[in-house]
Amino acid sequence: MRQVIDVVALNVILVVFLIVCALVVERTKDLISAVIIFSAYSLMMSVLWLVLKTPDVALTEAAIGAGVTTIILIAVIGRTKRYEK
Amino acid sequence: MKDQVLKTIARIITPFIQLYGIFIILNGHISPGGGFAGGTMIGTSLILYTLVFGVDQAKRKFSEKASAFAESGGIILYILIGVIGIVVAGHFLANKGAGFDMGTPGSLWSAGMIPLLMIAIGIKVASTFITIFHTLIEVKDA
Amino acid sequence: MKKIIRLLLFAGLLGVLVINIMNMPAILSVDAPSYNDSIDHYLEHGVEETGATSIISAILADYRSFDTLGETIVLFTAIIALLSVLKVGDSTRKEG
Amino acid sequence: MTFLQPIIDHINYLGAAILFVIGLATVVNHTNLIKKILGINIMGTGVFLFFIAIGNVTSGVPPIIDPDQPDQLFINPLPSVFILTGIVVVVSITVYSLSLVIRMHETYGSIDQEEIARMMAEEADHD
Repeated sequence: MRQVIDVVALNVILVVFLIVCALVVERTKDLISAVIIFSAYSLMMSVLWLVLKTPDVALTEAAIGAGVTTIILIAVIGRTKRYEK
Repeated sequence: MKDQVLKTIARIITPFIQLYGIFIILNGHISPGGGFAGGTMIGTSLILYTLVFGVDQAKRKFSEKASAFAESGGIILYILIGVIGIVVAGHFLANKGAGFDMGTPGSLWSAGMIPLLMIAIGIKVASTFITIFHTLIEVKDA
Repeated sequence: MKKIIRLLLFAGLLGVLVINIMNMPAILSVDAPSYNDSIDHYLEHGVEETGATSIISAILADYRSFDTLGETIVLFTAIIALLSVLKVGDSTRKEG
Repeated sequence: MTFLQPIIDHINYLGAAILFVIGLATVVNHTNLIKKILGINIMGTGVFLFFIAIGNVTSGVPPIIDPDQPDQLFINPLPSVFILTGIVVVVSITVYSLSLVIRMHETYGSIDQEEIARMMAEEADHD
């Protein structure tokens, strides 16, 4: 029983963290900072998917969302402009 | 880049990342993972190589021709495995009916065509990500 | 003014979503509507029909392998589009 | 604490809805094109979270069948397969839109939607 309560508490904490991360990405003017926070968001998302018992999606999200998407976005920001407005 | 520490560490760590990616691909039918996750890991190791050693040396290791070959080759391998199903069993992508070796469930050599399809997807995904990265960071002279 | 209207629209959308979500079943069991007959078939006969013990791989590469072929073609189309946007424009500029 | 219980029971669905609305607000409110792409990614992860939360079953295990333990309760494997497809589609969308952003920056020297629209209007006036 205690273990079930702990898993639910971890689930709630992770969802709150995700919402805070999404809001910070929405507010940040520096695009590099926004992308790094988005990478942390993806990593927390893959931890949440481990909590929800889908290890396949967690592996794929950790590799694609936190790895490749971040690198590609930073490469494009390096070629264009860094600051919004 | 001239950082010696970064170069040494990257040279040591790249084969291990690739080995782990191959492990994920080949164990896709008995454990979590599969072609997409493993292929992305291999692509990420090549991206690391590009970031440390520069685009020119990375293109010598993994040229555009090789990457074009791997991209089309992945899909063609997938379709060829499906066509074996048409020829032998009468419908596209047949597994058990097409006479693939099923093996004992739970061992590495089992599940017929599923590991072959995973290998095809892995080749395709790895070469796709490295091509995307090379194309996006290439600065033109014009 | 425009910003306030936008904010109200987003709040309305969130309200509609939350009202609908609160009517969904909270704790999902085997009786939930999403846990239907096809999934029972996959879980019971998956190992003997495909030989793979990981049911997700069995669905991905055997039962629904045509879907996966479409997915690889989506990736292929994305990279063709990328190359045609970034590489083809180059050669035309050099000629002109 | 009783009023919190329905929220905790639906926490994954609520999180998915809130993430979707935040992503939509990012796409609509910002004029920077890369910020819009980040918003599309956030919307995508919101939808994925909704699907995976539907597939979860209380006290279930991941669907990897062990012949030694026949009586296990497995989670719903079908949403996981759909989401594996969806992740790759979102990456494809991201890559293609980023290539369009690079092209616009080469042509107009800006990645802001309103500035680009103004320059396009000026070009149309010249013609």
